[in-house]
Amino acid sequence: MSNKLTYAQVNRDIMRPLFTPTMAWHGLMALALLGLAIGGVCWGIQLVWGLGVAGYHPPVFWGVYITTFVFWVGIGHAGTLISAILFLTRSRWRTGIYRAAEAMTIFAVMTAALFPAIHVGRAWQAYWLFPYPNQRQLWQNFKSPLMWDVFAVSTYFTVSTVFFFIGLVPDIAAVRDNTRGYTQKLYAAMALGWHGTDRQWRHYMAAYGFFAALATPLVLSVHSVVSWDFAMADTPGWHSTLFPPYFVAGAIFSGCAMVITLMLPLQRVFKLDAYIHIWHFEHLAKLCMFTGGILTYSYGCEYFIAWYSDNPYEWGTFVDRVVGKYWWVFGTMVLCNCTIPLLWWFKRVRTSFAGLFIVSIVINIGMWFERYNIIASSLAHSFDPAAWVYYTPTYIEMGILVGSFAWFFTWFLLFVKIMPSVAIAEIKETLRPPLKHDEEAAAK
Amino acid sequence: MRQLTRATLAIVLFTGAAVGMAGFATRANAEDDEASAEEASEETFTIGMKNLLPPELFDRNLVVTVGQPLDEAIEQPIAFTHERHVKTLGMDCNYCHSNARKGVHAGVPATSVCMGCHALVDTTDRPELVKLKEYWDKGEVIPWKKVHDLPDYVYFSHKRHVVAGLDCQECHGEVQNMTVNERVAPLNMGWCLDCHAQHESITENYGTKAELRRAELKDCWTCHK
Amino acid sequence: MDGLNRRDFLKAGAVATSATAAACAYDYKVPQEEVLPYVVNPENVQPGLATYYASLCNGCATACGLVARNTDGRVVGVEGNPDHPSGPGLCTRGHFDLIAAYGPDRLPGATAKRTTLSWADADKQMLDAVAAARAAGKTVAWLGRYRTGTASALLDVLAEGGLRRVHWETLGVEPLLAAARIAFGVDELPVYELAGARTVVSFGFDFADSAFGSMAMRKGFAKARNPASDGFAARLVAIEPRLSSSSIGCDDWVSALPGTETQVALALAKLCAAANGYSGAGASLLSGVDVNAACAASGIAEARLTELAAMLTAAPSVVLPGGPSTQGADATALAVATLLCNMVLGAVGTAVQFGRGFRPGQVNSFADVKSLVADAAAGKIGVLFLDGIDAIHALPAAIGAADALAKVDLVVQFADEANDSTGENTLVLPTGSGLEQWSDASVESSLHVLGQPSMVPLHDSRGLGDTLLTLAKAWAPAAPPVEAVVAPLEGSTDATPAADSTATVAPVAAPAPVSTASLVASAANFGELVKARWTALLMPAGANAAAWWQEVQTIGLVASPPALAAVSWVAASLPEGTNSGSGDRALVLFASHLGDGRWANVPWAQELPDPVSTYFWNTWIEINPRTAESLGLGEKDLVKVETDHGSVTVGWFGAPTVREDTVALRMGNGKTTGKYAKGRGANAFALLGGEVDPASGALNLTSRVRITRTQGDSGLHALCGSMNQDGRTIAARVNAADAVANVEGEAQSIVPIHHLPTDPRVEAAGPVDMFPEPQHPTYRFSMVIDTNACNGCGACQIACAVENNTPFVGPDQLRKGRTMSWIRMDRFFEGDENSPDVRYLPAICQHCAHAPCEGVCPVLATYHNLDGLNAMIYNRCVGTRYCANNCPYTARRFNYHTWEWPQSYHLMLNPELSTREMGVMEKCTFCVQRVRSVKDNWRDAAFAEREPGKPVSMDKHRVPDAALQRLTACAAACPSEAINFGNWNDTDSTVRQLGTSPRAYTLLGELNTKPGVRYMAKVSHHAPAFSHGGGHGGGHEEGHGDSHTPTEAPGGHGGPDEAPAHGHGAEHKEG
Amino acid sequence: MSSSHAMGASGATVKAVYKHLDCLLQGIHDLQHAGLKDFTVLSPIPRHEIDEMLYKGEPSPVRWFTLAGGILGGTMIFSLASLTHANWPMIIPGGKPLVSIPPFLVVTFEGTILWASMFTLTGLLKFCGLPAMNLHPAMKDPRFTNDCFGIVFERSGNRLDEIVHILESSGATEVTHG
Repeated sequence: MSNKLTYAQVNRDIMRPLFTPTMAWHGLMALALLGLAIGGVCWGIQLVWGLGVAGYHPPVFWGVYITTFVFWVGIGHAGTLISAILFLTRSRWRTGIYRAAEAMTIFAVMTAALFPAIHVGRAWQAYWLFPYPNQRQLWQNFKSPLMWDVFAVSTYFTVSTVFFFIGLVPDIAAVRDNTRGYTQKLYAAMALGWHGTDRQWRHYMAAYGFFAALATPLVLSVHSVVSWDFAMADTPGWHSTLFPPYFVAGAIFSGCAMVITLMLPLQRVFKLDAYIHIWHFEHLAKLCMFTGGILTYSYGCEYFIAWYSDNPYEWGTFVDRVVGKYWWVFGTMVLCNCTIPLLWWFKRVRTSFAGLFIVSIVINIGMWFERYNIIASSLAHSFDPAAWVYYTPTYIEMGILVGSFAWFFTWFLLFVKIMPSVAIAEIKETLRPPLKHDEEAAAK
Repeated sequence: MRQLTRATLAIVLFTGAAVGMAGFATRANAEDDEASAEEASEETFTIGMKNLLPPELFDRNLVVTVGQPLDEAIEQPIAFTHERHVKTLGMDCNYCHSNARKGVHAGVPATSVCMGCHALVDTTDRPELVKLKEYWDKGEVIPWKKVHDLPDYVYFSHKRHVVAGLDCQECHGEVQNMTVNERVAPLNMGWCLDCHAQHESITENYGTKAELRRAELKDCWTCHK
Repeated sequence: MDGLNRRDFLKAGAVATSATAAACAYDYKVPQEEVLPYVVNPENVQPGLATYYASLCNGCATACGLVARNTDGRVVGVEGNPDHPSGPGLCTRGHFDLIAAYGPDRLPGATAKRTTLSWADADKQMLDAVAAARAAGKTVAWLGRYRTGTASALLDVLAEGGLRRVHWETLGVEPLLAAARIAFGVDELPVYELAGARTVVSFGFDFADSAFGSMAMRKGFAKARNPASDGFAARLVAIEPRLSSSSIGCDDWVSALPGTETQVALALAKLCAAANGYSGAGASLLSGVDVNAACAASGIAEARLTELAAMLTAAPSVVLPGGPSTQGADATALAVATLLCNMVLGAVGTAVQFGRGFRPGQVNSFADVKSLVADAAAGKIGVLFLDGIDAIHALPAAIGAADALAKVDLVVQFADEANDSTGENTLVLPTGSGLEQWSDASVESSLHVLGQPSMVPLHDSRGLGDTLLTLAKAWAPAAPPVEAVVAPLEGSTDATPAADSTATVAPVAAPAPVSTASLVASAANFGELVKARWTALLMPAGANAAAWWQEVQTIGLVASPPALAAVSWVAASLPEGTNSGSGDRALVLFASHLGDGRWANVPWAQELPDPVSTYFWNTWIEINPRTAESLGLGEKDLVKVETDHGSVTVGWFGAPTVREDTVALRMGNGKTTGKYAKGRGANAFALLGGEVDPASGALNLTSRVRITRTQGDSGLHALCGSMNQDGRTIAARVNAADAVANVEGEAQSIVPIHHLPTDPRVEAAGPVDMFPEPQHPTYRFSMVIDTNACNGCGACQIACAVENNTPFVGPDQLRKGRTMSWIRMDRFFEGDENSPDVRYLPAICQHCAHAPCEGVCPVLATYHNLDGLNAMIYNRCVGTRYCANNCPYTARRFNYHTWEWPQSYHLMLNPELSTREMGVMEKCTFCVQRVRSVKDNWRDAAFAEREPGKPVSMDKHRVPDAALQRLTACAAACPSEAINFGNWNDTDSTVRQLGTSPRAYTLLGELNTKPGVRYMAKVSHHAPAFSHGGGHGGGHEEGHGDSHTPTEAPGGHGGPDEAPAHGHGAEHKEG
Repeated sequence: MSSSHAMGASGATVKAVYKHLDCLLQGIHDLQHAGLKDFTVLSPIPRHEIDEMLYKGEPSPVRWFTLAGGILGGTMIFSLASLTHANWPMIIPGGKPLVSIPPFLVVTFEGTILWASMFTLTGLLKFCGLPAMNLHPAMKDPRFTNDCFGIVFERSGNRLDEIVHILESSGATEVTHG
């Protein structure tokens, strides 16, 4: 970090977006609320009429909703990865971006968590998925991957949120001390009376380390558990031990791409160049290139295993993905996830705003299609040829997909407006602390 | 304006975080069945049939019961009193509810059954009997209100329970003492299961096979249709 | 339900963001219901308990017996009457008839000009019109479908009084009846006993579906085809331009050029005669037959005919007559030729039986219909009674029935719903369903079926018999009081020109002379008349009338062993008949599910997928895929089908079971009335010119057409996603020789199930389970389905829908593939293009012991229970649909919406199980409500026999196999008795025997799901022995099947006949 | 800043504000050297030096909470899964044994993490004294979350002058008491 920055300057810079309105923010917020309205209306229609308004038909019982669920859970990986794993490995480039990445994680998981409720046939009974004592003496099936999912996602959400909030407390305190009136009272309540006493910092740092240590296996487990939704099923195209690492790599791939997509404009609009540098993005891009490589390898591996197993069902599904009616999904996936990201091997591309922004968006699109490819094409081409179908999403499903993005962006926009989107205390930590000794040396 | 927006957004954030569970507290059905079945089984049904979780774990205060609230008296078209018929006159339940040992529904007696006796009973100064007579004369159906109303997805056979040797009172309460018929049992799933898991009649009826029968009785498809 | 109920609230709450506050304020309450007792208890009615009535199926003229199950006053299920000689099972039509009884379009009462009349007014109008017509010298005429029994006898009485009777059906029997008269001089139909036939040659006869008397023939053929029953599996050879649903499972399709079937039949007869040295009376007909010319004309290689003749003469065989696809202008000649074949083969008298008086009452020809219509058009008809015929829809438009009907003074229509023929001058008298009214029928001298009402009429309808009785009472005095000997078995036949009727037929079992006319006056209603007539005709002398009638009502029929009669050949020459028409392709009509339109307003019938195309709710043509390719047809293109008489524009299906020069058009749709029928598809009869076969007067159902591609979207969707199995063994096949050999040999499966490469170490270790199979202490309910007996007719599907309250979803939803039928009929075209090997497999929930669906349900809504059932608790289901994804058999159905049931169908709902709301999964339950009920009965018995103070005996608890075998709705319905149900734990049970037989296999066995359902492979002689066209005909190797691997090879390594059916498979894959 | 805080029996409140970290550390060192322990150090950032000087590297007891939460959570979820399945032994999903270890390990893992983190949170709040709504007003100086460090004596006892002296001499930019 630049040594020119002072602690007070950091406070000023990072809190500036909270107090200065921008047209861009209001425009985006309006757009997000519009999308939210679209999604809400679509879901309302679905609740009233039933899931028939979506494109399901036997044997395709999962479609856009689960695709989007997995997509958002995947997005939700980068934040905790960056904040927890990079914290534990003491990577310096984490500091500038981790707060926003973590916020992205929380909101992505919040978005993902909507989808089980949207997806189930009887959303009004979805609370049955949680174990609670009841007069029916009935419990859940803890052998079901979906139950694991419920546990994994809710645990991940809870732990990430706590981790996020704990990280925020000193910064909220800083914001509190820069506000007046009722806003100050609100921030004061959220800051939990944080004033940076020695006792607070002492246990805080210990607990933060534990949170990071606890969140780390979660990052790796959540998408593994999500992948078991598929891998534990017997559907050809799903039933593969490759899935957990493949999904985790994909999740980090898409998550990092999403971080790039979100933080490039953030850096520009809020003029945070001093804290978020292009080399932050370059690091993220390199992480993407690495996980993208794993992903490409996994794609190949899937085909090899399907061929080598000589299992006609498995191989049939994989061939159908390429030559069947889902060829365009497969093509989009390979193009967006394997081919276009190769551009980042050129330093010029991965250090330019346009190069980073466009490719990261392409990756996000590609990763959505990857999940769609896995879910729709496998189900549509299952064991019994008599049941083969072609699934097409409906407008309702696409509306809810749009709504999910809007929901995510609404939260994210609120976040950047309410909370410091770069970790103030940690940025200060990376600075050389103000020393009398330095000043004296400078004076000489 | 800006502050207002910010305040609204902050409030949304706070309320959104506060999610409460609605507790539909109904009046507790006090006693759990104390009768614990004797472990009379010699032949072990190897997957093991024990109520591993104590019933106390299931807090009846937290739960919804099926049907009408327990102590709400339901107004019937004719103020029929079981007490008079059963206790005073000593009639058997089966006389009127003859279907209980033969079929799924116990049923309410046809008006003709009532009139079998009431044709001979003096109706002067007895307005309820006058009502009965009016229904009979007009050939109209008496619109009795259901006191015990199971959901439509439940298969409940009165015959099975009567044949197994259960007393009507075990579920319907001391009907012989009721002037206005009331529901005393919650009729919810946990209540059904309490007996299906450990009612003594199972041991009496099935002897060495009681374990198996208890397992069968706890199968969802025993009651759900 | 007033206001907001809990569920709606929760739905709303899920949308609302602030559910918490509202939830606290919400007042939870269940609606107050009433319990309504009877005023006076009806006899024998216990609320909630079913009452069974033996009755008569009115679905067609065949008159099968049925048992109607009445629960709480409504018939909610029908099954075949096991006491009927043709045994258990009931085809689709019987179930459609039940559904039709609850149709929303049913008229509330007698109706004229859309106004409901009282019956007194209606009777007055009818009788006045009759009187006026007779006074004016106009004819009073009757146009109706076949009727037997007391109704027919009453019509006889009316006919004596001058009623002009015409009984005709689209898929009628007149060519065969005329042929029997010409060939043998008898006035009855032959009864084909197929059970003992080694080879069956069919010239299009729809013996398993639409043909008169199909139930018995179907069962006979299933028996003949079962290698375990007699140690052989019959070979079925079809000589027809389109494989009907009867012959779709044929071993050889030797299709002749359309219109040349008669020549082929004669050539075959000649070759057979040459082979077995026949020189009987029929030989004279054969002298002029030129085999070479016939082969040249038909395009069949002579060698193959010779071979066929050799096969026929080698063992007991039957040649079946023509059917809808071959009913041309020479229909009678073809029928005579097939009878001659049987004569030559010596099958007449054994497999082809006469003397049983088998006929559907009076039979008139289409020529009679035409003359009636012509008379009506000329204004000569005063009153026309229309009984069950929608004349304007179902008669070829060319004969002008619409105009003619308008010229009749009063048309009295016996119909429960207004149909296309209901006009301004129509008086509709609803007859009610057969389940609501008295009826009887007798299509054989030795068999009388009683149709007793099994529920109170749902509407103000009056039975046909009662109206006839009214007519007879008003009319009969004018007629001379004849003491006619009423033989309900022999309708008076005045229609067809009788051939020289040398009385070689032994008289049918002579009933006691009874005058129906004399009974009319004393009968207060038709029920009484039926009883009086049955008592007079059928009661053994000296029997107690009341007791006897009680017994008849219990059994539902009076039957005695049929008496046969010897017949001899009398025909000296073939009847004339030539084909006509212009155009480049032959048009044949086929009926699937809708009949000639009779069931078009039954939504479940519309929805039942066609067995060949798996299309629904529409009209389409079947053409050969190569023809489609040559026309450049796209999957959803429309095709214009034109004859000289009209044109229709419909979608198409590329069926390899149709000749390249043939177009098959579905009949039944194209109606202009009816809630469900209106606007569906096109009317196939618009294409017919109404020409007749001169010999019998039968309608020529074939024609010549031109087809052209048209713009537009047909909107057709195939429910079966693939044309073939893609090399997988779903519907397996075994070679007949192996199947027969293995019956005697060791019981070892001859069906390969492993698709995976085998490893000797794995083989040596045997299959290893990670988990032990769940315990089934008492029952392991299982099902064995013999695909060899299955022709995809759909009876199981429709029976299942009626029993289990599965809704119809309508064409729009079905086009999305959202069928709710718990049984999916898999259809695969295997084999080569020229002789397709069509396989059917009713795919249901397999009730796996290691079910993939169960483990993944997060809320335990589905699980394996102690009886081996894969249970599904609808109320627990949240709707994650994971189970359905994970079911390799795609057996689960999801409720996409809360399906709307028209109010009238609510009465048909089976109260024994729930209807399902939107968002929950459902699937086959093995009819758990029936299982529960039968277990309950046995438990009662055990309690009843319990010794005091001792526990009940578990042995007495256990339901015996006999009570289980036909327990489920599908097993009870299957006319071929292909579905067996039972307890696998019982080693003597039928399912255990069948399920361990060599032909049995489990579906996708390599997944080791341990299904409770087993299938028995289709037995086939299918080998490239015959193929139509001259190409590779000569290369038949008798030993092919034996030298080949016993069965089809595992997927991917398929033998030559296992290649994907044809090049167009991919094109239709997604339908 | 505010010195209006009433001077109690235990002496006045002393607050020192530092602009420089090295001065702060010097101040802490001097105070400790003088045997003064009853003060609170405030800092906008966590500094190990402060922690070292005040707590001599003694680990935070929060870790025991984490451990206890993890063990308890894992045990509870595994027991919940096993007991609830065993309570319905006739309900066999997919033919798997009633208590199947591999699938239960997944939820056990999740339970462990969840409860460990919840206990950590509890421990954090407990040991940090959060929410700390009644901190001494002297500590509620906005500069301490911005760019200044501070040392606060809530009660200076009878060594007020000494404290003030030490603080001022260590380089505090501002020392107030009252």
